[in-house]
Amino acid sequence: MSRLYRMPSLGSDMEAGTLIEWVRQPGDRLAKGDVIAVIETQKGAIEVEVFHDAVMGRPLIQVGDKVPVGSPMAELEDASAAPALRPATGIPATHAPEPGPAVAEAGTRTSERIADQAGHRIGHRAGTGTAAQRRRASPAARRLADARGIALDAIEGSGPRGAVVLADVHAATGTTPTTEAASPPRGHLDLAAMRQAIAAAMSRSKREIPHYYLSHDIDLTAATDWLTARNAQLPPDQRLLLGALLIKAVALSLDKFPELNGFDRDGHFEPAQGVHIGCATAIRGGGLVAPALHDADQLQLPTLMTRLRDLVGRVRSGGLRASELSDPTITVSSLGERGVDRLYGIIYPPQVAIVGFGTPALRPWVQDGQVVPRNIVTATLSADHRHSDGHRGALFLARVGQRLQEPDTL
Amino acid sequence: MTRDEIKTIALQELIGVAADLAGETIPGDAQLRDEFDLDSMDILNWVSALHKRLGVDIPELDYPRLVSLDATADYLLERL
Amino acid sequence: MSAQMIEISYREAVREAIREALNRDPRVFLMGEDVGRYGGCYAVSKGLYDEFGPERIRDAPLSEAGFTGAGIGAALGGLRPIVEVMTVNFSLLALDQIVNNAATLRHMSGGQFSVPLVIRMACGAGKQLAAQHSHSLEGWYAHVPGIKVLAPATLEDARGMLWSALEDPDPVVIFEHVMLYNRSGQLAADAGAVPIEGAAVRREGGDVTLITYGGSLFKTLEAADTLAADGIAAEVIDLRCLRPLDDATLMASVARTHRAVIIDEGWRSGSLAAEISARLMEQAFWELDAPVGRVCSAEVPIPYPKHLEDAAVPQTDDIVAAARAVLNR
Amino acid sequence: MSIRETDGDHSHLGDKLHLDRAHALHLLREMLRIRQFEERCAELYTEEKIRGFLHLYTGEEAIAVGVMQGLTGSDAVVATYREHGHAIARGLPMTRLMAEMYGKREGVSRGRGGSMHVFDADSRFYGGNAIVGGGLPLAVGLALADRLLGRAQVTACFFGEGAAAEGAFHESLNLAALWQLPVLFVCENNLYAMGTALERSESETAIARKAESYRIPAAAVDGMDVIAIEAAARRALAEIRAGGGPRFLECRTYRFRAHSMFDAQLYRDKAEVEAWKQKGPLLRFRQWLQEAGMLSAAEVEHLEAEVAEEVAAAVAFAEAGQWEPVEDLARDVYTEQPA
Repeated sequence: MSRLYRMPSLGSDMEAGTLIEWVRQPGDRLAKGDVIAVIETQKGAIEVEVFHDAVMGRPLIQVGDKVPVGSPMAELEDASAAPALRPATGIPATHAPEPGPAVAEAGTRTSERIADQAGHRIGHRAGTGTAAQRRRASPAARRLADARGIALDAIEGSGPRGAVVLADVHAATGTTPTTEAASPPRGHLDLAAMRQAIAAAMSRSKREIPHYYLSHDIDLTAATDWLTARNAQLPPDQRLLLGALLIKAVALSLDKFPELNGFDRDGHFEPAQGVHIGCATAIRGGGLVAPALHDADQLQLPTLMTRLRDLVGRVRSGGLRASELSDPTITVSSLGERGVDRLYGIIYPPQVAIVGFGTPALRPWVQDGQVVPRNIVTATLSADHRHSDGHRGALFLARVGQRLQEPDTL
Repeated sequence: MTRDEIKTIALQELIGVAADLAGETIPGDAQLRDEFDLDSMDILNWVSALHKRLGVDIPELDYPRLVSLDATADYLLERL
Repeated sequence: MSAQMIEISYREAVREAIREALNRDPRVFLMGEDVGRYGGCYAVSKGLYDEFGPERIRDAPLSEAGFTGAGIGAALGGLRPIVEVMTVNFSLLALDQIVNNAATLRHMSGGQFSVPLVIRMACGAGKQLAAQHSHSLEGWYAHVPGIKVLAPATLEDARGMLWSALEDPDPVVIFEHVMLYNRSGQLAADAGAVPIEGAAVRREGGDVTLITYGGSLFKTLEAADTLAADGIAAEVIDLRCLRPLDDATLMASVARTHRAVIIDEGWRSGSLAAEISARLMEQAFWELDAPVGRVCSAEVPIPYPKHLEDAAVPQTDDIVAAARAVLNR
Repeated sequence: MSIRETDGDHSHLGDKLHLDRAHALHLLREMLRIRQFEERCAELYTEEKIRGFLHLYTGEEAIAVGVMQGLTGSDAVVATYREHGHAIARGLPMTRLMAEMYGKREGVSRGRGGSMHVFDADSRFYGGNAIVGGGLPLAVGLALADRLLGRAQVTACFFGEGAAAEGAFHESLNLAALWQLPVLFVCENNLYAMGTALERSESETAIARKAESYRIPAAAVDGMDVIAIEAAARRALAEIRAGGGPRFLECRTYRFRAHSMFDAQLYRDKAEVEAWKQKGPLLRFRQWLQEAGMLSAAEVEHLEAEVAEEVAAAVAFAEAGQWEPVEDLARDVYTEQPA
């Protein structure tokens, strides 16, 4: 039995990808989650993984080929069928007797088959809400948006019944109809395309999402003291960054505020099934990506830190994975030690909230009636007022603050 | 190991953790955080790499001393 | 182009083309109802009878099938006939000969016989000739492989297409819109043959492509003027040749403008406009920024009263409105 | 200008037609070639070698053979969809004709036309026209070209009596007469337009009289008598060549087989068919030759064997033929222009 490995969709704005490298070769055994290939998208080179145990079969496209999402890229043999069992002479499948359904699925794992019958796919992280309605857009607008790496969802349509037309894409990218985007160099981030993608997404967000903004000062003294003491005992590669604590505190606090963790689907809220924190990561020279740190609420701090380092490293080197780009359920943006007091983020659609952390600094703080210098960070929340209210948002920020008072419980 | 050798290693490891700086000319006195946009993650990765390469432990409290390649070379020379 | 220009009407341009052909090639003759002594229903051949005599300006009885078929036979026999059918509606009486014989003979005979025949006919509404003299059935002819279909709209094409059509080894049907005959303008004194393939961009513009032919060309150019006053730059394409269609010119234009409106005096259902629209979908879908628009005739027999006739066929205002619609402005 | 009736008495031929033995045998052979070719076609049709519509000329062979005797190589022929006989009598090779029946590339029309659309430029054979009456205007035009180009050629145009109901018939006769064109109109009146008997479709069943109304000299001939037809055709052709304008022959005949292969013949009695078969052109002419001492039974047998051989060779040729490549489907829709 062979299946087809198809060009994965890494986001609603991705329509095609270019194969840069086959990481695995025909005959290689692949475990679920193994990277099989690297593909080029407008967001850079991305490692794509398999979602089932399998044996790499015949490649169907070549390095350099650009194919639409859903196009077959390679055959995958079922992992349970050892390669040795395959006929050595390679009898074409079409000459074999037509297998009945039961035989045809014999190699498929039972759990997967049941899941398929139930209409679900294992490993598919998206929620169970109804599929988003296809965005109305002219063919020309679709093509240009694809070339410019912009999600149609991120563009306000001025055409009939809100359809996105060419002019909207040009407006979103700040280009004129006569300038054509040069195709991005392979294997590298196309910063221009990313700039346009950010512009488009943020423009749409500001147009469509009624943001509300909350700000809350949090005393980080306990957390930084705990961190300093802990890191002092550890070699550099085991040390934690404050950012890891902040992410964990946010992730843990979301359990009581599910309305902040999920997606807007045509005005309806769809709660996420897990907490996948989009970690806003700046790219030197400009640009920003917020890949997902999966199941951040479930990770122990050392693991979370390791994952975070890995993630940031791959942002910089252009090796993000498919699921990391498409999966964030909420974004955390931390300016670190070289920023400003506070930042108010813009929600990344279709998410409904973004948490911001300014630069921690010693500030005067009243404690037990005394003004004392404490290490203070200003946390902010920008959230979608269609799906949550300020009161709930305030409670959420307060909870994040409380979590950070007990760093050893994070 | 001379200061220049140490400085070369520091640069190599910096490029190792921030590959996107590979094409840059980084003067010895350049302020790495401000001029080359190194953040805390980069510093941590760099410190880890230097630790591995040179066996020098760099406590967190000393991170502020690693402001430039020259300063880092001086610091490491002290610690070796 | 020569600096020497002459003032000439479309009718005179066609007549000059026939005269030139008769002078250049002894195999050429004109045949049709009242083309001789009467001078042609639309006076196109006026004077030619006296000049060339009854053998070469041959009056035919009211036998469209007979004389059109005879034209085919004469072409098979080595002549270069120009058959004039008074209006496209009458050509239906000769449709069997055109479709079953002229269009098929070459292919059906395995390439043995060509039919170098030119059939000219008047078409179109505007002269209050009502429901049996006013139609635009060019699209029907353009449906048929084996014939070529031309629609000269300009003086240059009226003057130049005929000779090229006569040189063509295959049957060519030329449609002359009745509202064009009286149009006058400047034409080079030495104007001659023009190619009978390819569309022409009659006006350049980047906002919307207006595709038309024949009698609707000048309405469309007027519409483009109106649009220009509102800052909309319309490109106007004159198809000239309805079969084969010049896909390349259409697609190249739409690739620039991303919007198209087709103006066709034929009825909308199953029209040439429908064919062009389908080709735009097939070949330029990803260039389109709006649905293709069409301005066609109302699906009624063309009525006699002026106001109803005007309402039935595409007018400049309709074209302007359709262009605005695809521009969402 | 009257309609000349002829009968089976050939004595009148003496001064008009020199009927030597060789020519008589030629006429017999030509009719036999048509008959055997078509009988084989009927068989091949049942074997699905030949498809589409197959209209057989069986019983009417004398007309094509008789008329063709008067034509020269530069004259033109326009025929109908029941045209195998005309093609054979006009001299088209039986091999390529059979290949056309098969739809093979070696066919006279490259296999494009099949049974109904036989064309041959070399012999000026302009179809093979399957629209009843549709060929008549073509014949008028061909003759017009000859007239205008000053060529002393004639166009022979064959059609059935069913065509007389078509407008194109009347338009064409009128034009030919009006312009005095060199056309020989040959009406093969086999009494049935498909399944409609003549008296059920025409108010005037004497077709030749319709021609006369257009002031075209016309004659009605026994269509089962090859000698009578040849004589009438030669006479008419001579008048045409002399500049007398068009002539019209109505040949009264009968088809022995169905209209096409798929025809239950509900419209006529078997007895009627049998009666006509007794007057069949081959049968009568052979009997006449034998009675006149011009032909022995052995010679008939020999002749039939020779023709059978030719038909077998034609079938072999068609069988061995190639299908036109699909890539050539659109070839010759238009004339290929030199690049």
